[in-house]
Amino acid sequence: MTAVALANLELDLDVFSGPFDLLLTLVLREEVDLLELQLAEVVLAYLDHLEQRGELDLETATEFIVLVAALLELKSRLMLSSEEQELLDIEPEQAAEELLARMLDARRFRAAAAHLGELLDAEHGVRFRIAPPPPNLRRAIVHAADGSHDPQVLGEAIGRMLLMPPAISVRHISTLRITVAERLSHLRELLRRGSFSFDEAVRGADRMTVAVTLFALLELYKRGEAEWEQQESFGEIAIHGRAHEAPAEVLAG
Amino acid sequence: MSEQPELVRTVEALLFLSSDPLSPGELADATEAGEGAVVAALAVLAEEYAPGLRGIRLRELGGGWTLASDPDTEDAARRLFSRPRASTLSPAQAETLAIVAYLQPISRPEITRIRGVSADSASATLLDRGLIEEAGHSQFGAVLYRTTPQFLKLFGLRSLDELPDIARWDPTPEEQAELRERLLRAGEARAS
Amino acid sequence: MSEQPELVRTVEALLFLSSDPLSPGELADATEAGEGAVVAALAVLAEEYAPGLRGIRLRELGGGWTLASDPDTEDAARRLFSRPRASTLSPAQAETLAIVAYLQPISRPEITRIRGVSADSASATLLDRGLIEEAGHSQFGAVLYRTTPQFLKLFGLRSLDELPDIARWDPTPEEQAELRERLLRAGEARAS
Repeated sequence: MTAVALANLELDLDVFSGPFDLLLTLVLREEVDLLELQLAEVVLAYLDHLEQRGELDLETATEFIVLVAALLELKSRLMLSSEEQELLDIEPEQAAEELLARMLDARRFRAAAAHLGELLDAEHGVRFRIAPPPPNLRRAIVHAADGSHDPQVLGEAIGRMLLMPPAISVRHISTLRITVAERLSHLRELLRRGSFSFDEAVRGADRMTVAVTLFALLELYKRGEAEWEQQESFGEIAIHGRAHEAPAEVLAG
Repeated sequence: MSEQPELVRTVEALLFLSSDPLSPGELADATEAGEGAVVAALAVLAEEYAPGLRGIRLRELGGGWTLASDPDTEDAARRLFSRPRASTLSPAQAETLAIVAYLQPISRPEITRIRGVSADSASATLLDRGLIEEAGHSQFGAVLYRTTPQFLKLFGLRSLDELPDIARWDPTPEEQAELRERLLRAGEARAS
Repeated sequence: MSEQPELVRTVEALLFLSSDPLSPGELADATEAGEGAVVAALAVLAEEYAPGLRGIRLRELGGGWTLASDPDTEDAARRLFSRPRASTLSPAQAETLAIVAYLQPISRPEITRIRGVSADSASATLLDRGLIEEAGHSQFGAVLYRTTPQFLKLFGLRSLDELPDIARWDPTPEEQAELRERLLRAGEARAS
């Protein structure tokens, strides 16, 4: 599983230093723990690398995005505890199979693309004649075409377009027991006491509550009731009230 | 047949590719050979493509040389060109044409809404082929389309009343709403 | 050169006139001859237009037969016609084309999922160049794509069957098994 085009991307991370393709190999061999690897750092290093080179190689960029997306997906699944995985119906085997399939697909079609490129190159210099039919034949074309189309195709086309797409099934999404309104009033309560961190706001909460709380926080930000800052990726999120106005009391009701 | 010298082969290829007659001067420039050598090559080809030998002839026309099909083959050529072509309309073109045929006059934005994807290239082709034409503007300034008399001829229809009844292909015939409204609804559901 | 039988001459003329490859069936209809006789005539012409003999070649491409220039004459053709024959494909276009060629009919969201990045601009270019075309809609309403006869023609393929088995580019079963096992062990270590 080497990524030839990315071999030049040198990384210097907390848990690893060396070329990107080596990192990939080590992750797959479990010699580097995917959970300890900060993928944001890898992306930043790649952006630096791009800036230094001063050009965007689309092929390499595509490859990089596919690989990082696959790693990100695998990592996010690794981060779930096993009972929560049951909830989402994702097995580790499934995650591994999916990553493998994704990587094999990307590799397969890149090779197939190269093959098509070779085929096209082999045809270099082959030209075909593009000429209108001689004048004495042109009339024949238009004349004989009368009635040559079947009106049924129009009816079929309309039938195709009348078809409503099937409704998207939402059965697999578990019912929300936590409401945004609940979490909004919780956050407003905390804000009244001053600044706090996101971790404090969700201490001891389950994953769904964490997600809904984050959503409620976005809502507060949108309404101008709160601001937040994060010094570094994965760092603490500090939340402050807006000093210049105090609409919280009004809107809380 | 025996192998021809390179210049003869190159001149033959150029005459084959060009839809217009080529002068010895043009051929000499392209082949980077002398005009005398090109004239000699043309003489070799003139013998090869002499009338009656093959299906293609070499002809001198207005100071240039051109390959043309032998007149004896004209009947077959006419049958070839007049055959109803198998894949005349792409699915995108058929859909766009069907929308115009059943809902005319109709604006391009509406066609796009029904199809869920842009119909620009399909409607350009249909305009080009004389199957649809512009029919003024909607109250919002969008160009309206309708089908042409040529459309009726090509589809063997005496009038638009003869368009096939779509009930046969209707997936939900119990729906009561107007055709236009139903198509717009389905298109928007697909696009979302 | 000696005089050719009438059917051979007529087939040669039709191949010369048609810009698309012609199948033996189409040639038989136009010439009003049997398909067997047409195939025999094509064999005579294939010998006449064998590689290396002349500036034109007879090729079997995209399900039919067509005349094409010999690549040796390309330099002269480029000097004569300012337009280059066909530009190459960008990596994104080649990848999108490969996915469509192997998985057709396939929708754009599926192509995007496989590539990991949007295929919108690449597929628009391929549509524009006539290498892929729309092929109806998926059950979810997404436009499906397939390759065109033009694709086969430009890539020198008689049919899609000539594309090598995609499995040819897979790692060996041993490599794959080892990779799978590593990934599994990593997953299980997390889950326990």
